[in-house]
Amino acid sequence: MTPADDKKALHIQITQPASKQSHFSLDINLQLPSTGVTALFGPSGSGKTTILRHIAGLEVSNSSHIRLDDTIWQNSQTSLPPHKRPIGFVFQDANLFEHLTAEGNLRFAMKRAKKDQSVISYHDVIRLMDIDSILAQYPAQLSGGERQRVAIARALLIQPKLLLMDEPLAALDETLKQDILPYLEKLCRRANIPIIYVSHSLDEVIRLADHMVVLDKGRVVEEGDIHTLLGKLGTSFSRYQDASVVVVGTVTRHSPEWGLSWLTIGNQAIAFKQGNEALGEPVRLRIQSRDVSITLDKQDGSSILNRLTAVVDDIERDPKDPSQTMVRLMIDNTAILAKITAFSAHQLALQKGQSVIVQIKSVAVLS
Amino acid sequence: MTPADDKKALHIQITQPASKQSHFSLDINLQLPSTGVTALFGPSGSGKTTILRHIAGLEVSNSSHIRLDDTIWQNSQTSLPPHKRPIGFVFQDANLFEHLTAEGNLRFAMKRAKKDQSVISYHDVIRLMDIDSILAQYPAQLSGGERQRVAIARALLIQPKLLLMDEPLAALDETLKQDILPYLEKLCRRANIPIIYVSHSLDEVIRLADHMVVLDKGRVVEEGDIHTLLGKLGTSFSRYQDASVVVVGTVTRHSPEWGLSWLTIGNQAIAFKQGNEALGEPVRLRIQSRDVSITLDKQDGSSILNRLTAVVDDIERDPKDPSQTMVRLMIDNTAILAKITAFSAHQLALQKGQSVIVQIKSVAVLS
Amino acid sequence: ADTLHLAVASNFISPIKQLAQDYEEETGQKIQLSFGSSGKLFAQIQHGAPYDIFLSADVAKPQALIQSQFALADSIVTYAKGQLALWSVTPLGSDIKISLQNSNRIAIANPKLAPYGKAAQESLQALSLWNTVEQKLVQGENIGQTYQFVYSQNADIGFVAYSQVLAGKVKGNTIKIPSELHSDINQAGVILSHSKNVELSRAFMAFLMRPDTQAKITQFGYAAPNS
Amino acid sequence: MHLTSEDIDAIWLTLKLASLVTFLLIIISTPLAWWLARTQSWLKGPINAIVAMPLVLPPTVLGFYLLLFLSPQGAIGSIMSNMGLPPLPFSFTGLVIASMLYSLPFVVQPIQNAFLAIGKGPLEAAATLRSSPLNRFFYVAIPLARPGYISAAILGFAHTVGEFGVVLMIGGNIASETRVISIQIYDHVEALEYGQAHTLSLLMVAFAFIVLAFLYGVQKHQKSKAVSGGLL
Amino acid sequence: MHLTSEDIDAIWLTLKLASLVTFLLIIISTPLAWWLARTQSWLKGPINAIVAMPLVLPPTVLGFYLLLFLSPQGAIGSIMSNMGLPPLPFSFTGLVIASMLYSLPFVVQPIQNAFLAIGKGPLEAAATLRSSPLNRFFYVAIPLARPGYISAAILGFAHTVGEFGVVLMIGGNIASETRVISIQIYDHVEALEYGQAHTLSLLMVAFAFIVLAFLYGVQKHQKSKAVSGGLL
Ligand SMILES: Nc1ncnc2c1ncn2[C@@H]1O[C@H](COP(=O)(O)OP(=O)(O)OP(=O)(O)O)[C@@H](O)[C@H]1O
Ligand SMILES: Nc1ncnc2c1ncn2[C@@H]1O[C@H](COP(=O)(O)OP(=O)(O)OP(=O)(O)O)[C@@H](O)[C@H]1O
Ligand code: MOO
Ligand SMILES: [Mg+2]
Ligand SMILES: [Mg+2]
Repeated sequence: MTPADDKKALHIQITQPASKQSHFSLDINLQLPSTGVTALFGPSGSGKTTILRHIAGLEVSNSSHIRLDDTIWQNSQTSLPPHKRPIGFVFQDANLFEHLTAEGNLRFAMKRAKKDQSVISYHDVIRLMDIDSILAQYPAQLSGGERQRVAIARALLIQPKLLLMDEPLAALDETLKQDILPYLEKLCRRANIPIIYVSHSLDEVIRLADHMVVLDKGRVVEEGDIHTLLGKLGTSFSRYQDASVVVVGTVTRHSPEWGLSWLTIGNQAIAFKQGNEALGEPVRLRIQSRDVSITLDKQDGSSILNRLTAVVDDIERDPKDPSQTMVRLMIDNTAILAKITAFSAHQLALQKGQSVIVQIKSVAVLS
Repeated sequence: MTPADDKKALHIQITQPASKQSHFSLDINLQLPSTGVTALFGPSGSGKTTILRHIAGLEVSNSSHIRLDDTIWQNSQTSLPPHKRPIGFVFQDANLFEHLTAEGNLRFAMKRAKKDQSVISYHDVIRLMDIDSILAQYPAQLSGGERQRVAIARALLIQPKLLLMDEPLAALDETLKQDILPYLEKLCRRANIPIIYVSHSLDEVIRLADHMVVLDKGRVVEEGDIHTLLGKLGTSFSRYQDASVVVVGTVTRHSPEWGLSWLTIGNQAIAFKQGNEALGEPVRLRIQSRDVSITLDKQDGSSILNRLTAVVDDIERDPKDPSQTMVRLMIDNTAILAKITAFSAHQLALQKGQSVIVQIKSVAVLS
Repeated sequence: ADTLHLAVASNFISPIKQLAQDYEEETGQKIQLSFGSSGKLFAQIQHGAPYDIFLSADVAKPQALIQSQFALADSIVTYAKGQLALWSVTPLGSDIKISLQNSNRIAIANPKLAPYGKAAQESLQALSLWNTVEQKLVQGENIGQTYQFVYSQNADIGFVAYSQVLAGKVKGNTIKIPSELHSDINQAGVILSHSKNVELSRAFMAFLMRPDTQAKITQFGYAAPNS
Repeated sequence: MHLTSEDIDAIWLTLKLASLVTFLLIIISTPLAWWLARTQSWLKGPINAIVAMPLVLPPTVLGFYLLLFLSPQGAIGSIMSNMGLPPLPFSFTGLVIASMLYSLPFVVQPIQNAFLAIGKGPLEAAATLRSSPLNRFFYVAIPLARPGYISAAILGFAHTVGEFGVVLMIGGNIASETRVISIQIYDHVEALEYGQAHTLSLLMVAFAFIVLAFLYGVQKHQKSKAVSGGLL
Repeated sequence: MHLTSEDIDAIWLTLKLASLVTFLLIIISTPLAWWLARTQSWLKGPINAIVAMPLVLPPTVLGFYLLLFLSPQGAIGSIMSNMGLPPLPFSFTGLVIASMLYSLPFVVQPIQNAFLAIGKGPLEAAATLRSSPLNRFFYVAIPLARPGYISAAILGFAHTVGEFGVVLMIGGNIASETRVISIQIYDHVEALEYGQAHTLSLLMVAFAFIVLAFLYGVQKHQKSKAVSGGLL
């Protein structure tokens, strides 16, 4: 048991030894922020679902210690039963009530939600999940994705104080994901509901998460703030195809004609697809390392809008794929990763401290 | 019923009217190649699972007509029962036998496989799916991804002549996907087992599929060869973030030092990450539109290796996202899509027939 | 030798077991016994039950069998005459009336089904008690159940067969009911028409009616048939 | 068809008895079946066996032992009479209790199996939706166990209607109080009043058929939701 | 404890009867329960009700009607005797048939519910794995219905052991042929041989307890695979 330095946090320490029924053991100790989204990331069988079950109280081990803010959910003396934990749980396999229609499943949650903290409205959720037309159907009559959407809606309508989501979007198509993800994020930020989000998709994780935990075989491999973690070379997932960084700043310019906005870093600007952000509002952008290229001098006549001056901070050839090199570049104090071929890095003779131009092909708005 | 011009093909014509139980109706008529991978792509609830169920004989409508090569599986007179159709089915929800261990589930399939056509070996499958350590566990003791892997192994071990896969990799992490996908593809090509593959991930689809069917609300929206379909502007999915083309050619140069190979189109070459392909062997590359940028003249000193001369063939501003423009470019006879901002297209004053330089940041090898 | 198969009314179980054993020792003839209520045995006989002899608890059923030619008309005998007794596990006065009036629950056999029940009803009517005690009556389907009601003390008093009192371990207190208070509880036996052992059956019937056998029967608590 | 007033009394009594017993048994069996379906205790096997035990004794014999236990001198009866309670034998209440004892396993078993078949998924989902153990028991477990409840009601009701030996023994065949229809039919058969027996039997079978067909109708309706047409 | 040779005969006979009846009932009930669980036919309700029908008649009365039908003069018996078959009443075979009729619903119902609980998923998976309808019935449906089979065996066995009225009527209480232990105990009680009755009853209860506890043990073992420890 570690001392709780921060009262406003989710503290999760779980020890589950291997048993004769299972060779799987879990041993983690996490101090998670009590706002924003924490991603649980890791290979199949690494214990992600098991951790969520412990947090929900569906699995109990009395050598564990789980605490949200100043309420103890689990320690060696007490164990708050699951129905007293103010959580919403989206199960990996939907887990709808087969005896109730989709609507019945939602009403089940609404009837039991704490009325005084209703921040999530029925109609919003129905509209967002696009489940209006299937409300009368029983779970057995729904498609995989429809079931999953009802399950998400149900978990939201219980008006949780902590949302646990086990690969909630795995069965959904891109378009739906792109509708749901930003909403989820905004909702939870607005209502101050922290989310613990299990996903296999780094893309989703990066889009959504502030904090990230990488698991392997029941142990924490990496953990930390997503900005830091993503910008760090050599962590287990900077080698993923999707290695990315998140850039935070304020909107400084709009161009409604071209559907673009600009964010300023130091004295340079990055263009991105215009969202709902007003001038002066904060915005988070995701820049994938694969979208970043490097040139030695500023070249005009290119379709790449974003061409910024940066300094090479670090260079690492990927030990697993030696054709690739990851370069960290600093624009003022903001780190950006560029994934380029090792051959290019050699041709350009990149060196630490060298000043170069980064070309950023595409930028995604996170919030 | 359309006449069957090609005896070596999978002909699927399904008519399922809306009923009082379900407002969903299905009406499709497809002539699919009897080799390679056909992707079924479409939003949640569009009928993908229902189609697979009809092909497997789990759903029967006697106004349907289903034929593989010269064997009729379903028409108004006959209906081959599911167990006589030489298929393997990976269900969306794994659907393992709860009373058997993982190994028992596999043995169930092996016992019933046609012995004379064993092309898939037990040990290969176990190794590939990485399920050796969980063979003794019951399905209730497996994680979501583990269940899905056992289900894939089971469907392979029945030694099918047609493999139906309903989002088989949705529950798996990237690393596993990247191990499994190429194997699946090679296996089925080698054994000449056609696959019908349902997926939400365009990435997976492009990597794996030769042929593609896009569904919406029980109707076919787009259908065809993946090369053609991906290069076509204005199809429903060229607007997806992942819109891509596939380029086919032979390997003309290797650079083991940098882990790169080159493919020649006309008199130009594209560099890509070196695979197992020998010189002179055919190779398929996937080029995502988001990885392609356009410059007016050839610029040196860039980390972007691939800079080829091309001619602008077509330009379309995305009607759903007016900040984006899709440009089709021809390198000799090969079409390439570039997704750039509308602002850049305007700045560069791109015109049909104009000669430009395409910069391709990154290239994925498909096979 | 062929086995002789007897269907015997339940109330006669104890005596017949003894008598059958005696007979087997005496003649070497094997005897098989089946028990049941007279009504059941009657229905079974009508539907081909493989019995040679039927020893009923009443006279009506053997007669009915003769009428419908399931039994040999010349074979009917009254092999025993029941002795009705008022019995209680707890102390009992000598006066029937007072004892009955002081009790809370009185067990009798179902008058419709069991001859002992009919006799009990007649006795109560003869004593002009029927109307006063009717509310206190509990009925056993047969005389065996009636005995159990009293034995378990759920009924404090009951009309049972005197033979039961003698056979039972718990003797309790008994008042024999004078036979004038009710019609005779005659138990008749017949040889069944389809019997393949009519001669052996006649021999057994003869044994049953032999004075020494009859004497044994009275020792079990039955009245002598012609007393 | 002509029925004596005794027959009609017996019919009403039977209906009352069977409905009451079925109702009470379902109430009692629910927590018992739940416990048996969920517990890991070693007591589970023995208790399960004990529930089924009354079955293996012939009904009249079981009735006999009940008489011994429940009599004012008996183990249970003496306690009851010390508490000032009226004796159970030869009363309708006694009949209800005896019938419950005898039909218990037929009601417990189907409910228990239905609870087992639910699995932990739906209950866990309910737990994460602020549903307390009792709440999820009533709103999730019981609705999902519906086919089991219907089976239980059918078997419990039918068995109580036909039940006979125990009733005969503990009831004492008192008109309008403990003389149920099964005893009435039995009496007719024993008294060789076969015509009357046929009439009553037919009536009983017809009536039971209607009740059971109704119960199955409910069950059928429920199933059509879960299992779709399919080929299997 | 001392048992007469008649008692021992009766014990063996009972064991033989109950095992045989349970075994045969499970075999017969399997296709019947399967059909009832899967069919959409309107016949389903009525047939379900008919299966339960023997329950609502008092056992002796049921026995009486069986006697009527099966006797050489009866509807079924006359056909049988025309075919040269021996009459069923008063024979062990007749006893087996009567007991099966009477215990049928207790065996059909749990199996039927277990089949219902399987759902279509596993059967569809098996169908796509080249498993024919018969094959998937044996290798998927039956193994998954195991808790139902165990319940069925328990109820069927216990009920046949204790069954009495039907047996007495149709069997005729013939030593070594139809005099099962329940009749033997009844005879002891009627003959006021209460000591003997107690001994036999105790023996029977103890024996049944062991058999049932064994059956439940099997069931318990099975469950621990499906339902993990959890809090629910
Ligand atoms: N048994 C059923 N009864 C009624 N409607 C059904 C049934 N099964 C599916 N449907 C409906 O049919 C439509 C198609 O379902 P299907 O499962 O084929 O979708 P899908 O394309 O596989 O979707 P997903 O990607 O979400 O799995 C859905 O709208 C669904 O609600
Ligand atoms: N009931 C159980 N009994 C025994 N082992 C179990 C049980 N449940 C899970 N496990 C094991 O625990 C490990 C972790 O499982 P968990 O479900 O937490 O993985 P996961 O990270 O959610 O994986 P996935 O991404 O595949 O869903 C797995 O190896 C699994 O086999
Ligand atoms: O002798 Mo009986 O058993 O009352 O008919
Ligand atoms: Mg999981
Ligand atoms: Mg689907």
